[in-house]
Amino acid sequence: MEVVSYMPGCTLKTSGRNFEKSAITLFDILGVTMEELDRWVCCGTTYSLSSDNIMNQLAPVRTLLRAKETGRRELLVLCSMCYNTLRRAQSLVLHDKEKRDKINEFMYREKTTFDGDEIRVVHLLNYLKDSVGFERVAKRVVKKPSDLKIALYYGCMLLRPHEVSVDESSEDPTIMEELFSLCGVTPVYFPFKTECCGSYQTVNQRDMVLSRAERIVGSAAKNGADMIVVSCPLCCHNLDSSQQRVADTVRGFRKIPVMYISQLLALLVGADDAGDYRLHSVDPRPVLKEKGLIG
Amino acid sequence: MASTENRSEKNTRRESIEQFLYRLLKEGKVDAVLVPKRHPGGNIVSPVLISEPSQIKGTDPLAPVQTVNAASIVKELVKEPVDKKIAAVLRPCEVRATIELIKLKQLSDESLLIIGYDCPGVYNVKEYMHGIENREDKEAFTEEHIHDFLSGDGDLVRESCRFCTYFTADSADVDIAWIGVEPPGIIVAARSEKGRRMTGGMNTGDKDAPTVRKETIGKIEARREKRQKSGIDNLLDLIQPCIRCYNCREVCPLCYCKECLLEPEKMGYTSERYLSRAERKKQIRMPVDTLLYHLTRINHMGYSCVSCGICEQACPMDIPLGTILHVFSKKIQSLFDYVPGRSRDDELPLTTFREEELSEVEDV
Amino acid sequence: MNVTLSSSELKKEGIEKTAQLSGANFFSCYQCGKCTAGCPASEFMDIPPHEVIRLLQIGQIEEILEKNSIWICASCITCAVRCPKGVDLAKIMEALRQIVLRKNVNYVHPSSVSKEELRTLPQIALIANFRKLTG
Amino acid sequence: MIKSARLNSVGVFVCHCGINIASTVDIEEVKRQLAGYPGVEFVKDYQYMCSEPGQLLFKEACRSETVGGVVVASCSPRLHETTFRRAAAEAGMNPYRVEIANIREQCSWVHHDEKEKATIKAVDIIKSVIERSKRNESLSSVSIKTVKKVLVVGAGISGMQAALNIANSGIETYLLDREPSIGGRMAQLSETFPTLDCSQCILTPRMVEVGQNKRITLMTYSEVEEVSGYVGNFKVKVRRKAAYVDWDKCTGCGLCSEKCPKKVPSEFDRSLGRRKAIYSQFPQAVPNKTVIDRESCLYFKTGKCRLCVEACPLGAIDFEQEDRIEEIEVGAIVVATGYDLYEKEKIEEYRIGYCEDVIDGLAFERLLSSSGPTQGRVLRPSDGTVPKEVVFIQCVGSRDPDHHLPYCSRICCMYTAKHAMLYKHRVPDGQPYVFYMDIRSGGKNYEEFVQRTIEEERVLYIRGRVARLYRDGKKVVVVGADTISGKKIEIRADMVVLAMAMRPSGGIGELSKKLKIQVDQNGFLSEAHPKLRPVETLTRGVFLAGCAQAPKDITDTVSQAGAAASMVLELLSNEELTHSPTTAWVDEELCAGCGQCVAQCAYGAIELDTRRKKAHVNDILCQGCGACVAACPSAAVNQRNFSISQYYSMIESIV
Repeated sequence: MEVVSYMPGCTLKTSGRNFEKSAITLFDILGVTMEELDRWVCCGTTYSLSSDNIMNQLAPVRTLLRAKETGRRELLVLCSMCYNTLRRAQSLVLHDKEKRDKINEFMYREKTTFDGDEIRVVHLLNYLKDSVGFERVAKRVVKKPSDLKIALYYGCMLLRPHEVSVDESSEDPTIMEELFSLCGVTPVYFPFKTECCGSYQTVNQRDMVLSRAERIVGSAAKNGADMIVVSCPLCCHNLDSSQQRVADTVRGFRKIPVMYISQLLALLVGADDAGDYRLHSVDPRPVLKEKGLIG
Repeated sequence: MASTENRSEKNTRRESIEQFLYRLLKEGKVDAVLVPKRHPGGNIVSPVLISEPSQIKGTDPLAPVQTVNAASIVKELVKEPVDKKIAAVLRPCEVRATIELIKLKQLSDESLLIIGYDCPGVYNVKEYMHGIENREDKEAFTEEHIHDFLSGDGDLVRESCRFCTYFTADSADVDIAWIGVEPPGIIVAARSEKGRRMTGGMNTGDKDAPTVRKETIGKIEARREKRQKSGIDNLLDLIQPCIRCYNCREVCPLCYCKECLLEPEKMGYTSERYLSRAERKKQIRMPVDTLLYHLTRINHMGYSCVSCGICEQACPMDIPLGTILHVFSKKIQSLFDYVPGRSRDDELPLTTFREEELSEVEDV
Repeated sequence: MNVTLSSSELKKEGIEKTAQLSGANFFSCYQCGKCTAGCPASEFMDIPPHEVIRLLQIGQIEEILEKNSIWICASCITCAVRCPKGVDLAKIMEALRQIVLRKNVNYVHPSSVSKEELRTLPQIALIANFRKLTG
Repeated sequence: MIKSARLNSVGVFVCHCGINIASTVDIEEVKRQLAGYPGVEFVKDYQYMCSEPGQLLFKEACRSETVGGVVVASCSPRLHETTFRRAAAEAGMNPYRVEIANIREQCSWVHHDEKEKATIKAVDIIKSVIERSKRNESLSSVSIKTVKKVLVVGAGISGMQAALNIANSGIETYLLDREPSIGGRMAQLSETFPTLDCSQCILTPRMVEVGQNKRITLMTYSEVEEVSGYVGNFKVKVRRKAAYVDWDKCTGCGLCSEKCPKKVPSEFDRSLGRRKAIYSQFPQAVPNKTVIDRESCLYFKTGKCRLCVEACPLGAIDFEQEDRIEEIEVGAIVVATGYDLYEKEKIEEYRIGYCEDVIDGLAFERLLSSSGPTQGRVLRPSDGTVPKEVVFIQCVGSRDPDHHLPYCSRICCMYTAKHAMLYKHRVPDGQPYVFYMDIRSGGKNYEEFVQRTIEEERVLYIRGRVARLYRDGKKVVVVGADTISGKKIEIRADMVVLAMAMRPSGGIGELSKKLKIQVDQNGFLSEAHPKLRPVETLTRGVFLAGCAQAPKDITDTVSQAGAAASMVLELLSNEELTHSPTTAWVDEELCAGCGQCVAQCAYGAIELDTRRKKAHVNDILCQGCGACVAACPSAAVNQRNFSISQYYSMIESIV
């Protein structure tokens, strides 16, 4: 059994718990144990973009220190936002000596320092590709969904800035397409796969987020997708829970269920269910039943 | 070899090496071997060119003495292509100097097999003579020295050896490793295509295998690195005693000019010029331009200097030339990220240009 | 209203501060508008993204701060990834927000978020929102 | 003995340069201090040494029997060294015995507020040059016979123009191209801006003229394999690629192509049309010969077919043909290798929108061309319908230092305006849009052309870069912005034409190494001086023309090709080339053969004889830069009249 250190982040313990739960199921079937860090802290959700803000880097660096203490070189992350924040904090510490020293000085009570090169922050997709191997995932697939068409949505935080992109291309990524094609699911042409869902503006710019959802989900629907697959609890929220309100105002809007990468993968490799379906606004069960993924 | 088989109960590393060299010559892999050998008198050990296998007996590359940097001898031996195959058994600093000479096109290496070995360092010749003179068992002296090297890095070795971190011969064609190997064991490993071709079947494994070897090397390196100086603050004082005997130049394996630019004649010193200079400057120190001489030598040797320290041993005035050359060369070499003798494939710093090099002078 | 330009107007504190906080050289910008074209939020902004940079170039930071654009930006970094001149507009937007927020002026008041919203919104939405839009 | 004593004596002239020198340096004091200096025969001064009377004074002294050399203390040698050396030659003195001591730029100008010190420095400078002068040799110029033949690499409009100019002046010219036909990019174009002349119509007569010119030898379907030698005497090995057709027999009748069953996308038509595996590049090709594309040919792939063999009435097909290496000797080389377009696949944010209907500018030229795959009708490649909404995007890949190429490709503004206008002519009810950043229309009648496009043709110009393209059914959605109104713009286009950046054509890197010429940071060939030597390279005898040097339009290309031709003619107008004799030489006694000098030489002037272990300097190639002298640890390399002993004595005289 392989073991990998893992940091869930806050939302994966609450509204995004389907993400975590299905990932654990998936990894279990793949023969990998996700070992949650002992004392992880919230990543801060968004990476601070102002040059003098070191405070916001402390939280992710503390989590990276915890990861360092496990003695492993990798830290697995599922949530796109955690991935972005941790990965950029790690890169900042590695490349900016002045800030590194300041951060370590501030955390003098820690047993060790973080120098930036001890831990590699790895997103689920890259872990599956590089450590497990897509082929190995595909070999485990037991359910062959009849003609399931999915829209693979990357959003922002997996791709931008380019230095942290999970794919070689920030503009036209294909890593998810590669994975799901191998697993027997058909990705549809989806030109909005990298367009922002509106992110945290969901709190006070509801209209903007609704308009984003309309375009993104609308594009997926138009191109024949049965389902949208995401890697971020915030994208999931914005695209899923907005759909009813869009449908109320836009005639002919077709609702599509939104699921996490690991939810769909877990079903494909033989899990009985994909978590708590009450957490979905658009119930995925009719599609899943139709395609033979659940009984 | 009959003689070593007889005293199999107490074999030494020296004998293991001897055995390997004997086979090399006996089996016709090479036509001659250049290797340090103890002279009939029993004290001094210095390079000998051997073509008859039985003469291998008594060779002792591990003896802690270096009369010349043998690269100078290799340079002489194969200055033009020869049709005989010659194995040169060299200390790491000699291996590196040889490789520099190859890059400087000063020797043709087609028929040359460079055999390197882990070097325990050497004493100054005078100290060595003093130490060994009254010893009955000359071989035991070598063994004791190796013991010192492995444990405490025998403080009596020559200054350049005290801070040398290149005591393994990674860039040789074949290298003989013994650090971290239970005596009398040695590991013979080919490190180049030529090495593999010429010693096919004689290799006894890769020296990287025992972890104890890596650890021991690491410890010695760390100890020696600490002794390295980063600067010279009284160069003028240090050079004051120079009598311009040119010994340092003569023994340097890398000095390859046919005629030295620094000879007074080449520098255009005429009687008239000495006098007019003295007149203008009120007085001049004689011999003149010792500082210029040493600085020019550093300038010329700095790229390729392997810090063997042979110049310091040759200096009758005890000028710490080894340290001086080391400090300056290291700076020059680090500017170009160059380690002399590391590989035949590294290009000489002055013959290449990389966009990112010397960025500190860009704004000038 | 006419804008009167002078060297001191162009180098005033807010402009320098924006440059320093963002680490971006907004004078590299040649106003191609690719940021505006690709911005998912620009249609909700009072002034489009490239104009934010232009106003900085001509020293009119006050005008930017009066508009909603910097608060609409969702830090999706699409602009920075595409900019042909490597101007990181996402960082400039953050710097401008910081200039306001550090005066202890919140754009969003945590108390304005309803209980229902607090219950349904994912944590990352709330934390990110407060991080970006409160001091 | 008497002779050498004479040679060691020096006359000194001190120039006042009006007040330039004299107001700072005390000329009288200088004269006094130099008067007794060993070897100085006389010291004279004059207000302007470079003036007519100054020159007369100078010549008079050179004629005198008493001095072996002259030192002129004046301005930088860059200005008047040649003047004084020429004067000395006229007066019967070896010109290389004249030296300049720079007491203006290096003394009076930089020390005008420290007069006393400036005077001391002036004296020191002059003394040191006197020391050097005393040890100068009487050199004579190096000369070499030239081969009066020229190679032009690249047979586009640029190479053709240069070749015609040179050949028409009576000089044998080889015109080489890697394609089977001459004509280059211009042959692909439809009409040309700003006159809308048909490209083919103006180019074809030129091609015929080149083909029929007795002094031009065409070497098409060929590549430069190796270049050796030097100015006046280059030896070039040319690889004549196997066409698998005997060109001596082939008349270009085209029967073979008709019979050939294998169709592949045509490079000439930018894949919008197809060609056969045996093909002639285009109908007007010169020479009109066919070639077999080995990669596609069924016979080469399967060993079967041979339909072309049956079809050819002249028995010209020859599957056994192999590449040949031909060696030619030329005195000068013109490089006119042209351009390629940057690949559109590299623009990631447009990639999601790619379909057959997103094409680059050259492809659009083929659509517009009456000899193109659609006979000049603008039709969508995907379904052959007439596109009604067409978006043209400028600066794609250009002016994008962060992702692609930093420079302006210079011609896109104009050809995009032309594209939009021609489209409007072909499809009067269609709507063209142009996304642009700036309009650069700085040629004769260019701005008027653009204005006509906007005003009369009603092409809508939108100022902004396009952020991305995506496909939506049969449409391509163009997402851009209009920075003038501040609006985000979306256009559902039927067709999108990308004005891709220009870059030097493939293989230029290797060719530049073979020719020992430099490329700039963008891969274009470097000219010797951006203002004053725009068609020369730093390697003497190699000249540049056309887009290989930088993006440019046909007008500028033709002008530059003419300029390159005139430089070639100037070079070859002399029977012999002369060369400054202040070159490096190797003292074989001292040379240890380490080869460090070889690596230092930027001009490839030093060779190492590895057998003898001696370096040797080629006088003609040596530019006298001195890098080898500095590199040689043995002081075996010396430069004539810049010898190490001269330097020592110069230093000695002032320290």
